[in-house]
Amino acid sequence: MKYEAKLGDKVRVFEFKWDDELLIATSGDHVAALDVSLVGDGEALSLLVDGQSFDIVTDVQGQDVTVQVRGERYEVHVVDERERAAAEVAGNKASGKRELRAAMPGIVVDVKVAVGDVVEEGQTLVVLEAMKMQNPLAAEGPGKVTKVAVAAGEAVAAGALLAEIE
Amino acid sequence: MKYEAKLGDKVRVFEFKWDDELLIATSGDHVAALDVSLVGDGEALSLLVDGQSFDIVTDVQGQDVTVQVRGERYEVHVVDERERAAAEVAGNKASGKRELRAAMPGIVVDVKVAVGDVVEEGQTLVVLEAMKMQNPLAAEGPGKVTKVAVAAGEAVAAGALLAEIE
Amino acid sequence: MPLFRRILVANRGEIALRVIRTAQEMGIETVAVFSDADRMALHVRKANFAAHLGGSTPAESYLDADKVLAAAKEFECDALHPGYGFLSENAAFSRACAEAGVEFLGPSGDAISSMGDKVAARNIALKAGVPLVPGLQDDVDEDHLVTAASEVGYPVMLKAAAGGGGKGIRIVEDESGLIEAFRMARAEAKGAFGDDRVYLEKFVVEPRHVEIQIMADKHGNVVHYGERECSVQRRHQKLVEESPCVVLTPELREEMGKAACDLAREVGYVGAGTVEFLYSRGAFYFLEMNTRLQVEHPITEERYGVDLVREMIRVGAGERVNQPGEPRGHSIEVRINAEDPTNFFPSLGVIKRLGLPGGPGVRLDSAMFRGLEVTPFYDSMLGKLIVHGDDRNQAIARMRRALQELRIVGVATSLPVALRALESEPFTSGNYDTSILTTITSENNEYHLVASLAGALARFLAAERVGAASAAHAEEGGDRAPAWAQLGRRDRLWRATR
Amino acid sequence: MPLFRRILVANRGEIALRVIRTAQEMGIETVAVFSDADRMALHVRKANFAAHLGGSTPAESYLDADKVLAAAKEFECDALHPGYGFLSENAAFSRACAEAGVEFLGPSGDAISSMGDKVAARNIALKAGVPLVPGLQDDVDEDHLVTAASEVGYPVMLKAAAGGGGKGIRIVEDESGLIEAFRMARAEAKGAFGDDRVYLEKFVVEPRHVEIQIMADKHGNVVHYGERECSVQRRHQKLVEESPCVVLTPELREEMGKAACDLAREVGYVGAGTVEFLYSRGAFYFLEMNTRLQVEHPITEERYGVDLVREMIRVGAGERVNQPGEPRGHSIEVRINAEDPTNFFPSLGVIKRLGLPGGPGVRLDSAMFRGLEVTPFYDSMLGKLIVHGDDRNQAIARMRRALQELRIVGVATSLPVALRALESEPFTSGNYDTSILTTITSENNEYHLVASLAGALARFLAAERVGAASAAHAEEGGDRAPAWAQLGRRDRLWRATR
Repeated sequence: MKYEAKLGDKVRVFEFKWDDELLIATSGDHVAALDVSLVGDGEALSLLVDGQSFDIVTDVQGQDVTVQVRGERYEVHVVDERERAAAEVAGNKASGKRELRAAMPGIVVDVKVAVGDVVEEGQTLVVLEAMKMQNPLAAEGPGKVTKVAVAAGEAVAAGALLAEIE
Repeated sequence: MKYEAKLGDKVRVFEFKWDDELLIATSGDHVAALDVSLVGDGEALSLLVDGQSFDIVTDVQGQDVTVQVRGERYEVHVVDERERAAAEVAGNKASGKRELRAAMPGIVVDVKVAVGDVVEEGQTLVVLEAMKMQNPLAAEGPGKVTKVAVAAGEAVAAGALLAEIE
Repeated sequence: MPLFRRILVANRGEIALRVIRTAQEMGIETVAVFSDADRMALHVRKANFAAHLGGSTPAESYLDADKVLAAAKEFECDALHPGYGFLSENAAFSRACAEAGVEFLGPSGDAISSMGDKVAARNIALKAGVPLVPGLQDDVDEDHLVTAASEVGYPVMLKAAAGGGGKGIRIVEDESGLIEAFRMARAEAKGAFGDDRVYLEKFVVEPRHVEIQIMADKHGNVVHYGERECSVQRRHQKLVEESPCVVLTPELREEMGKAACDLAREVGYVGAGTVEFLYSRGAFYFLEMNTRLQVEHPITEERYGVDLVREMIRVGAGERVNQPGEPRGHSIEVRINAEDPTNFFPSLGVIKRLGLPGGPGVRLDSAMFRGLEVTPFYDSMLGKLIVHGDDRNQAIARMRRALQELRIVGVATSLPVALRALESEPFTSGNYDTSILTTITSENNEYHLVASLAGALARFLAAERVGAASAAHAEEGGDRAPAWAQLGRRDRLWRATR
Repeated sequence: MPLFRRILVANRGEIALRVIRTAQEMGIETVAVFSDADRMALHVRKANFAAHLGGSTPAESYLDADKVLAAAKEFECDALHPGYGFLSENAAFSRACAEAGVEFLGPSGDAISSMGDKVAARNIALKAGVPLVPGLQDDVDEDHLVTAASEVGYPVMLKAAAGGGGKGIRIVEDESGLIEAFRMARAEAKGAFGDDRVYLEKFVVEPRHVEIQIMADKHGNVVHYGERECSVQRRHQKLVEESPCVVLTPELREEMGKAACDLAREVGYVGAGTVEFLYSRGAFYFLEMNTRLQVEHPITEERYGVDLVREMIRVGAGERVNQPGEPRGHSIEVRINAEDPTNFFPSLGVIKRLGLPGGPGVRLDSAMFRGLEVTPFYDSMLGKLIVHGDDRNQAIARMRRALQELRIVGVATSLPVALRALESEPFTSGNYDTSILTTITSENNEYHLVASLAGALARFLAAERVGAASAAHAEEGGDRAPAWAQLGRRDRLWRATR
């Protein structure tokens, strides 16, 4: 199984194979024998490569992996071969659905619409309070509200689905 | 369900019942309403009793509970009603089986017997190295070895079963 | 005999824990207060007593003066520590405590209100002889302009009286362009605000935020513990603080220290306070006074070997303030904010894993624990990492080392930004001002390859585990919980190198 | 330019991490070495490089001089830090490093071997004018007995030359019983060992273990950093150390410091060393010299604001040792041993949960992490907790506070014993000697009721979870993993008070 890891603009492809106690990682022309140890209950991932030691913390959330190395923090997007193929197929389908998501975490102060409402482009759907400011979140285009995922008073995480319009 | 907690020489009996969001603990004539919170994945047990706050760590291993309170550490033996009843029944049965267990953690240096061997009282069964000393562990009585649970070179924890004689 | 019997800690988070720790060391009992959201917080668990305030918003809990004072009375507290934020600079609350016979560990209501009002504070500073940014408080007319400008010194700033938010401001470098700029400023002000009044003020170039820590007792003694340099800020939020400030001379330090003490004396101050100054090219100007303990107080503690909370409790109990000893070495603090380091948006979630730094010269003041849920209700600051070293270079190296050891999983933090700031040329050279963070944006790309590899590897290992788990599940006829199979698999990984 | 390019750290556990931390701060790369059992250890993960030695016993790994030196060469290290234990006091290893062109960060092989031999060390001490326990090195005869005894001073000890393990020892309080005791000792010695020779030595009453930390450079400069008091011991294993020692006068401190420096000069010492003394009623006697960094070095670092590992690296690179500054405050260290506090048996297992202390004046030097497996192969010391305070009372209170914050679940530790020692009257009064731990046995029973309640409650909550899990399992037709149901149940518990 191949894995495509995207960090910033750069995509790197890795393939892994166990060879007895070592893990052989191949990326393009490069081959490395990794001595891998998972510490505790995922506390850390210890990598020894060519005598060098890397103490890494990873947090996998779906295809998004947060990687912490020596005080820096990287968001790496990783897809495997199958997911990539599936995404390519899906990319060809047109979708009429628009999702309204929270750009930052906050508290929902007001929900201005209900399921079934017809809305215009720019119409405020939800008011989100974050960092002590109220942010009206508007429809990106006209349509009908098919889902309202939050209620007033609720705390939402960044990226949380607020409403859907079709 | 009642719980008997033995700490040192003293046995205390507790009974618990949920009352909405509080836990009512009864012990003899005493009744206390506990505000209980389990923190994280068992990181701590926070108890608020009568305004007092106790930040406790517990580790349950069967009937033995290690309790840490304000830097002190207590070994509490806890049995529930059913276990107590079962223990009383079992206590009446005579058992011909003797277990040899490690009194302290160490490394098994030598195993002197095999399953099926007939041994005499005082005969060395296993040699355990602990704290840089070799300790010969002997049979408490005569019998036949029915089980050898360790091999030379193995590290064992305190209380680990080493062999059984019937 | 402890100085007080029981102190109510009217705060939450790391500062509440900070106060509890010192009180405990002094043999004084503590009462924590908590909102619904903070039931599991460390300050609740580490205090001797805990009073539930209810609600989750600050207004319903930590900001509700009546509830907090009622708790102090219910638990028979003889003193109250306000921490920072919330009720700490609320003059009415200070007065209410005094009336209720609960010693407020901070200044009187009068001292708080004088310093809380900008105009009043400016007048007190003038009276105490503390330098202000030079300028004219009234509208200038053209006749006096040239004299006035040369008096305050170039560059000068012309500000529309009715302006705000940076609008209607002109910087003039020297006399040659002054008159023309003034006329244009007047015309612009008239056009933009319908009010042509223009003020003149010295333009502070390369401003550094330098502050003096003071402590005052009830007997009129005021001492200072030198300065803290807090210029590493984004949107006026401090991120990294250090002490001493590299550009301060011993003479200037004494002058600033004296000014701060004079100001405190002028208002009959009691307790810990901080006088903030703008520093620029050898001169300093009064900004404001914070009438409470500040977030960054530990760097002062590390250098002077003093426990400022202990001193607050001592002077609150009527004892005389101790004379500060000689400061030693260099100290740096980095704030740990639950924020996305790329855009500073707050980051919410549960701290799933936590690895803390240790070793020589490292101190962590934090309310973090494994399982802590970071909610949107409060400030995003989770704690502070503080280091101390023989000299500035050692302190910087130590902080970099400690930042590399500290791991927080579950929420994003501002720590990578602090690390980059510490590694930047302006910081290491000491030649920086309040604009420093605008010059540091990109992440360190030294570990891009290893991070990509680790990302792919993490997904590969996760898939292996799931695969092994399904296989085990199938073999066992679906009876066995996946958790066991995962453990078996992990066990193989653990032992991969033996 | 760093002083060295790359240092091999020939050790494990907290001391290996200690050295790595300082090297990292100095910009020097580090190479860890590790046994099979230590693959996941922090020193392996925090070093820049790691060399696998193989095996799990010390003999196969950390004690194997050839393997360690081969790793130093393979990784092109220009220096090696031996830590304590293992190869740190191995004269041949120090020489082998020197021959291989790898700077051994410690004394020469000759200095190590002179101090490692008891007789040689005693002779060097005599030559350097360092006081020894008064007595006669040869067999006494009855004629000289009375004179000799009054010379060394009462009480005196009569020791069978062939004796050992405390056998054949008689204490004589004054001259009246001397002759009779001597005759009996001779007779007993003859009977027990077939050898009637008897030595005479001063009996050191209420002995305290006090040691001096020194540092020597390659230019003949030797400095000392005062003393450490290490009398809280069980079976000659130190458990709690403090600095300064409460009974030392400034004059005596200088005398002992000078004696320690003289001894080091006598053997051409280089690096960090500790000279151990017995202190008794205003006098001190040389015990031995440890030619390495000691476990308890951090309390010296805290008081003097010095990084001793940094100094070792500096003097190893040929730099001159810095003059120690003025010491400040009081410091205490408690060792964290994986031992059952009731019987001191080693406690093995996996650290399942870990809560670390923080706040002002608290330092943790430890190699612990969540998931660490404590194996029977090595020393049971997992780390050290160190505090610093303005004075002794504050330091004691701070250590008690920090000990209450530190939580280790999965292995038992000696910490409760240390806590009891710190709370005991002999310790708080300062009036203690090496017998202190024998007087402290019982656990604190203040929390017996709450501990019993918590024990019962823990089992009740566990049963509730299992019950909820089975119910969920049944409802879902057995398809759902118990973990989820547990979480749901826990969620209810979490929110129990909202």
